[in-house]
Amino acid sequence: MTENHTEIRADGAYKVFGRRGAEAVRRLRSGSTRDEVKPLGTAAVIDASFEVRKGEIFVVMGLSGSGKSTLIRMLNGLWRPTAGSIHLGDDDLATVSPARLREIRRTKVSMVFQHFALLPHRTVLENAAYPLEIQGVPKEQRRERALEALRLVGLAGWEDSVPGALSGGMRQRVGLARALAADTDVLLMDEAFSALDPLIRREMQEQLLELQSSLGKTIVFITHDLNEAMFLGDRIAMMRDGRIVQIGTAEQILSEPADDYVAQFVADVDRTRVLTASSVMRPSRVVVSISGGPRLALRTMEENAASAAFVTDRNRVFHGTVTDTAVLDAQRRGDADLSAVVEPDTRQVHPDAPMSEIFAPAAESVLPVPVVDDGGRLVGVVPRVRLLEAMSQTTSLDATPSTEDSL
Amino acid sequence: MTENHTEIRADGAYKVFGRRGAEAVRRLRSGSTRDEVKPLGTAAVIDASFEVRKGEIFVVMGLSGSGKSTLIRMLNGLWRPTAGSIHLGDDDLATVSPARLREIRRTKVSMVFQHFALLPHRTVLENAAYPLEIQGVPKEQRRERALEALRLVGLAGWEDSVPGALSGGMRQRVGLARALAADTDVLLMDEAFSALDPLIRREMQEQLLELQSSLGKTIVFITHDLNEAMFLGDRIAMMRDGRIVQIGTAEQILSEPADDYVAQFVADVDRTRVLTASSVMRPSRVVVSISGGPRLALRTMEENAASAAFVTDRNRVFHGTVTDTAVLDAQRRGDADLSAVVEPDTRQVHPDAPMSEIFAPAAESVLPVPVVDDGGRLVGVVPRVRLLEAMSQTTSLDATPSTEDSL
Amino acid sequence: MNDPIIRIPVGSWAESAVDWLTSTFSGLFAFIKTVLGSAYEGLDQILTAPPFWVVVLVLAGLAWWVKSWKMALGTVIGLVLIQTMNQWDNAMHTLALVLIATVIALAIAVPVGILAARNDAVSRVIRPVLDLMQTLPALVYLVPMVLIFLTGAVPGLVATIIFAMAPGVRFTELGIRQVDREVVEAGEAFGASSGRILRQIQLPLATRTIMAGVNQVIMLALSMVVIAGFVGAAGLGSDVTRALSSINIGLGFEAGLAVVILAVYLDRVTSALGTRSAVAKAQTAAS
Amino acid sequence: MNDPIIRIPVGSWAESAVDWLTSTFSGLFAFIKTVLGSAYEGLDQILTAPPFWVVVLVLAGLAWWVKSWKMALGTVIGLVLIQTMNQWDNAMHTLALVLIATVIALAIAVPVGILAARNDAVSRVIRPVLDLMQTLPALVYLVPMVLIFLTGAVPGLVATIIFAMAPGVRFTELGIRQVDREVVEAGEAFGASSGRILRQIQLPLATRTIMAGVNQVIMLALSMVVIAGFVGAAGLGSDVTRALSSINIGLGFEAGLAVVILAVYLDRVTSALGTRSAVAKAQTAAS
Amino acid sequence: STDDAGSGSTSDGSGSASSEDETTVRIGIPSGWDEGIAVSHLWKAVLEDEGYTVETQTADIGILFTGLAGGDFDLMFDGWLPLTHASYWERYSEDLTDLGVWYDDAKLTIAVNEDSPAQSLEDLAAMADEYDNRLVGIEPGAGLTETTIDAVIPEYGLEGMDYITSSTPAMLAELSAKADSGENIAVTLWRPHWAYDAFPVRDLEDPAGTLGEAEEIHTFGAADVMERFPELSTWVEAFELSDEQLFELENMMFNDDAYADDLDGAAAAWLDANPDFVTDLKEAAQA
Ligand SMILES: Nc1ncnc2c1ncn2[C@@H]1O[C@H](COP(=O)(O)OP(=O)(O)OP(=O)(O)O)[C@@H](O)[C@H]1O
Ligand SMILES: Nc1ncnc2c1ncn2[C@@H]1O[C@H](COP(=O)(O)OP(=O)(O)OP(=O)(O)O)[C@@H](O)[C@H]1O
Ligand SMILES: [Mg+2]
Ligand SMILES: [Mg+2]
Repeated sequence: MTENHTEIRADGAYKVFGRRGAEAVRRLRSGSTRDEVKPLGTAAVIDASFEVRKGEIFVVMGLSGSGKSTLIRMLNGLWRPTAGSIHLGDDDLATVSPARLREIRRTKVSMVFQHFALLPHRTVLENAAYPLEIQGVPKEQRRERALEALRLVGLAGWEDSVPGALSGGMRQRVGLARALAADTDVLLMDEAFSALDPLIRREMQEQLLELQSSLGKTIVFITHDLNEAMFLGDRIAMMRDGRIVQIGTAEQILSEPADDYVAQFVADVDRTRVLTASSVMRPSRVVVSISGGPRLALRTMEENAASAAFVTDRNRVFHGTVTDTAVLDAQRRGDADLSAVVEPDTRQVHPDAPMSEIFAPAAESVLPVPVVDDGGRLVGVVPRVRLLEAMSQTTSLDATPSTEDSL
Repeated sequence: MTENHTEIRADGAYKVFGRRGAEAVRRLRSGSTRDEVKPLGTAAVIDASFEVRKGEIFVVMGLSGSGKSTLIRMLNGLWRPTAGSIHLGDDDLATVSPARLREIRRTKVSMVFQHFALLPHRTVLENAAYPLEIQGVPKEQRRERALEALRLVGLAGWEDSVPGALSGGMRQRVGLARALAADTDVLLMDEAFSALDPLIRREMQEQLLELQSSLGKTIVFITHDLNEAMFLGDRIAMMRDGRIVQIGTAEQILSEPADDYVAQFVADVDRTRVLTASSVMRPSRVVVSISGGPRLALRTMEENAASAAFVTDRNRVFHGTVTDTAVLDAQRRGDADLSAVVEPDTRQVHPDAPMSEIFAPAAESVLPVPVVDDGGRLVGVVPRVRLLEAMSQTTSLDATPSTEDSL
Repeated sequence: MNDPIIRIPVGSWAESAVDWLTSTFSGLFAFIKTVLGSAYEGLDQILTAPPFWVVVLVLAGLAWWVKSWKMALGTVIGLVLIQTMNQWDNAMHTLALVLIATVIALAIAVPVGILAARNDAVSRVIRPVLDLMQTLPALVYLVPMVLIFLTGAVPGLVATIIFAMAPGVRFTELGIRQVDREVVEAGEAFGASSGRILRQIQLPLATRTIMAGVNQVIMLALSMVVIAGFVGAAGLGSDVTRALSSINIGLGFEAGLAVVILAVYLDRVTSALGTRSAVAKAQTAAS
Repeated sequence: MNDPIIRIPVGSWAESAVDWLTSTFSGLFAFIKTVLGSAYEGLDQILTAPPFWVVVLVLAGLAWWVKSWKMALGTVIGLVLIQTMNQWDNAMHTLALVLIATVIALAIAVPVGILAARNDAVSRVIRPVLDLMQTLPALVYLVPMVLIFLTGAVPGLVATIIFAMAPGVRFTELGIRQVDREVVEAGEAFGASSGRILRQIQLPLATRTIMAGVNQVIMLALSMVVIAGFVGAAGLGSDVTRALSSINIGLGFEAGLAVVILAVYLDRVTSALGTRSAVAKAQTAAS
Repeated sequence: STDDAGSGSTSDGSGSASSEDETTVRIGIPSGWDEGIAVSHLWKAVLEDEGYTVETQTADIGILFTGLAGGDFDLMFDGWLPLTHASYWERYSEDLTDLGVWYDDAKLTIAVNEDSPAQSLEDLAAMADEYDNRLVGIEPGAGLTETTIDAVIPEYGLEGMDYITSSTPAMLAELSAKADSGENIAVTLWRPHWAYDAFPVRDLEDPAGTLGEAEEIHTFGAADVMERFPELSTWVEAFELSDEQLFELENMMFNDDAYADDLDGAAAAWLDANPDFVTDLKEAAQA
């Protein structure tokens, strides 16, 4: 990726709470551990370096207290790094003038706070309109956009309440509406959905993806919910004790965890939503060519001890399945090819389909589920046993193939 | 259940915020909706009636703003119901004397607050020891028990920090440790795990189950996490707009949702953790008696077109599996029974085993997974296709059996 | 007993300082005198010229507007009592003086308090100055002030402003410093300027504490009426002094009671203004 | 101008009330007089009997203990300055009076403030009473008080206590009312008695506001030195009055400066005590 | 140094309305000095009858001298010389006009209750116990106080007694309390004073003459009073009151309930009762 596609860049950023932060950084750099420098201060973020691309959703995960909030607060300059630098667009937040910093915050980056940080003396509407007020948006327009944001988060009708009269989740949504109303390119979201119920949460997640794809927002998102992280995150950064231990896509993190910590962290994830057909499929062994004729097809089936086969043409475009009995009939009839006996297979799935969508087709028939790409080509198959293996957490994903019959 | 096994009982409890609560209750009782009485006040809880048994984990779920926090706060008398009554043990919280209420709170019920409500001027240790201090526990013992509670929640080493220097999740854990240290029979937990990462959360959940089973604690638990609710809850109450719309076990809620709202609410649940072997198993058709002789066994297998069978004795105690070839051998040898050819089946699972634990055994062999109860009896089998059906959300759980081979 | 070993002539330095001040800044002082004097004269005219019941009705109306008809009724009763004690004119002189002193004291105190809240150095410097203003006996600077401003309302006003100002500063500072850090950060995070944060977040959230400070400013201003009377400011103070010299408890009590009635009225009005503030409203709604 | 239509003789009722009080409660008054008088005498002795440098060292030591050696140094400089202005004994008389008045005022004010914070009715009733105490000119009740206690330290003490008490009550109430509702609920939820909640939650969290009130109590007590001198209490007040009578700006300034030095010292000590409080520590740690 | 500010403001006044200068008289009334109050109000009544507009301002005596010297007033009727107000006279004589003596039998006294044992100051030292060992004084720094300290106490060996300086009201209050209870009391006092009528007190003899000869009460005017009020000045210069006239006037003003707090009413009533006073005065002025 080129420089001007990077929205946020952290270079060796440290944040140490306490009077003697600089000294702590020096020691950390020369190899001391977080615990060793504890007397000098709490090292909340240690040597964080990463880039977030424009239009990306970058998820940060990690144990409670691992430094996620501290990290995100450095990204809009609320907290200054003790060492290292943070770039937002072309601005180095450490050296930028206060006026420019304010401008950046007004126009470029907004934030959802972990503890909401609502203005208790203002109504819900006024809270949501606050960033617009600061941006100098005219009153009527401000009101409209704030109402729209409140509607998005499901708080229509509560405009005139004060935060003190709201439930926890409603307060969080006001914080969310406020950040959405600001309509900045970059959104920093610190456990923005943690107090939401699943229904609203699902809606919000989709909303966020929609925002990202239609408006190209760059989003840094802290969450503890693995499924949410996997669902939302283009890339996920795993933090531990102040350090970023792994950055990668959901599947990378899941299938190649950097260490035991990460592996354990993601153990509970709902794999059916994360793993896709392409990651569980196997090359199909029992493929016959539609133009190859019944005899050839039967031989292939016999060699693999299978009673059915997938049919493709010479471009590997998938045509459907044939059973041994049908092919035998064709052979008896003396058909030159299989086109008369091939049956279209409606169970076919896309390589990007999550596992959760493969269960139904898999249950319909004993045949493996064909995986077919955008070009209609058969790229692999998912035998039932693969699904079961992928679901069983004790079995690693690249376990040896089982003895089951598979095409 | 008899009266003296009920720990908490709510009878037609209402809570309306606002000056004209009584009037609002009157109207609600005579059929007005929540929105209609809005001008009189916010009806946060409407006509809530339920019982929580001793030693039960009672989970409350519902949309944000549906009245969960309000409900739980009425259970220890922090908020008084506008109408109706709340019983805690034998005490009616509405009429109990302030002194008795204090005693109840000291000895019987403790609470984890949604927004933590830590004492900002006290250290983590002092916060955790606070209930013990109130109970009049001697200092040394207090310290020990508080340290123990902090260790449980993974905050050992942070005793001397103040809440202001902790991350969000750490603060929540201090609130948790405080309630655990109080060591009361009843625990009220308002989104007690919402800010925790999955690792600590899993630990805490197990901790809670441990507490419940070993010490018989009664726990009322608010959560937004469906899996957590399903995992922890003996019973789950679903709230909507102030009303309790359904109370039932996880499986009841999942399989017989009272309305669309509930169904939608639980749509996202990770079924592998909720559904148990007993809920997906089927009666096994291919069961042969160990004492019945090879001939009988072969007949049974033929009738079902199966190449293997499960072997039980006359008490249905499970002995293992036999294959058709092995039985043929036995018949040839003239064995009187199957004991020589039966192979123990290591894949057997308990009826309460979550589905997630059935995937691995199911992947090992094409045979269905035998479900064996505590008495060693075969109570059913789980064919692979059942697993796949259960996982596919579009297919309802009592879909017609597929055409797959099954014993 | 404890005689000094060396005698530092602080006193005579002070005298020279006063002389120097008086001569150097005479223009400035003349200006202050004109401004304060005419402000007071104007307000005093407004309060004393109309028939007393007009003023009573206006003040009661104000009470009604900020709070309730009950408070308006209380106002009428209190003010009529002043009138029946024959203290009306004095009370109005005093009210004029207190109002002007309070407004000026607050106009200085609140900005200074804000500065002190935002800047630790300012806070450290200002604190002993406030101690000085509040505890240096007014009599000490009244004589120099008479040298500068002559007698009348102006030196009384200045002394009252000096004495009453301190709690305004202190409680503005305290109130702002007590505002939840995270809410201020929310303002920063959205790029609000510090002036905006001040106006829209810190001041509104500090209102209760600041209003308690304002209340103290008013109370202290009222407690200075006697001192103001000392330098010839008209008002209830002179009756109190007069009552004393003739051990006329009754008269002193009547004048004193008139002061208290004004105090209760002003206290109620300011505290009602305080509870009309956005925060207070929010808090009521939430309870 | 605005002559009263009917004349209500409030004044003479007050006089009768005073007469009645004086004769009815003479025993009580004698008791108060003895207690206050001997408390003052005792403390005064302690402060004036030893050589001045002993007292200076003790007070500087206190400053060191509550804050830092810098403050101790400042204390020494300030107190030695008082000594070199030949105001030592007066300053110690005043200090004794202010300390006793402050302690008693706080001993009454804090509980009353707590009551007012917990009970709206009490709050409503107490408020005008506080207005009265703070604004009824001391001279008005000093004369009756002299009738009861005769001249000397006691009426000065009583007047100081009355005048200085109000902010103690007000800011205790405000501080407690400002404590986050949820934290109090946490106390309730674990069955803490309201006394416990008060001691362990409300008071600690209200410390900063209460200490600001305490500071005001001290400042107001110090500002009463002149009035105390009026009824014969020894101290810096008499020099101020003397200076005024003889237009001796220098002397007045010296005595006034001594008051201010005491004020700054007491202010620093109390505010240092405030920041040593648990909350303040917690806040520092968190920042 | 006061000239700049003083004359500056005066010329401002005359410039704007020169015709009024002749008819508007500003009288400074000393608070706490009863004869001064009485005479000032008497003159107010007289001058208003003569068509003058009279503005009065009550202030502390020291303030009045300062103001008079600065041109803030035209007249002040209560200058005690040679002793009591010597310090003011020394300081401001250049800026004042002495308009002569209107009462020459004033004197400083030490007074005791009628039925007490001591007859002269010489007895007092020996009988100190009878008087509770207290000599109750007035303001520290007052001429009377200084004379007592500098002359009376050393001369008669009264060092053993507690000489309590407080204030005139406090002294009078204590006098009143002791008179009621029948206890013995010794106070510093002066003639003329209404206390002699109100309480059973008598002077102690002063064989050594430490309290000085009889004092004269002067009327002082501003520096330019003669030019601005040629006629009025001659009246004032001719003004005299006898013992009886003064006592009668003071009695009506301070001890007669009919004029409880209506000093102007009392003055008018006194003029009615003494119809010749004004004509005599004018005649004397012509002479
Ligand atoms: N103090 C209060 N004053 C007025 N209304 C309140 C107050 N607390 C809660 N409510 C209202 O009561 C309703 C229920 O609130 P409650 O806090 O019980 O919801 P909840 O189910 O806990 O939601 P969440 O999951 O968001 O915490 C909401 O509509 C809320 O606005
Ligand atoms: N204001 C502060 N003062 C001192 N230490 C702090 C402060 N804020 C955070 N810390 C410390 O920094 C570390 C990281 O905190 P941070 O809030 O970044 O964690 P987090 O990853 O956001 O955790 P959570 O998931 O619990 O919110 C913690 O050890 C915490 O104690
Ligand atoms: Mg965090
Ligand atoms: Mg809630």
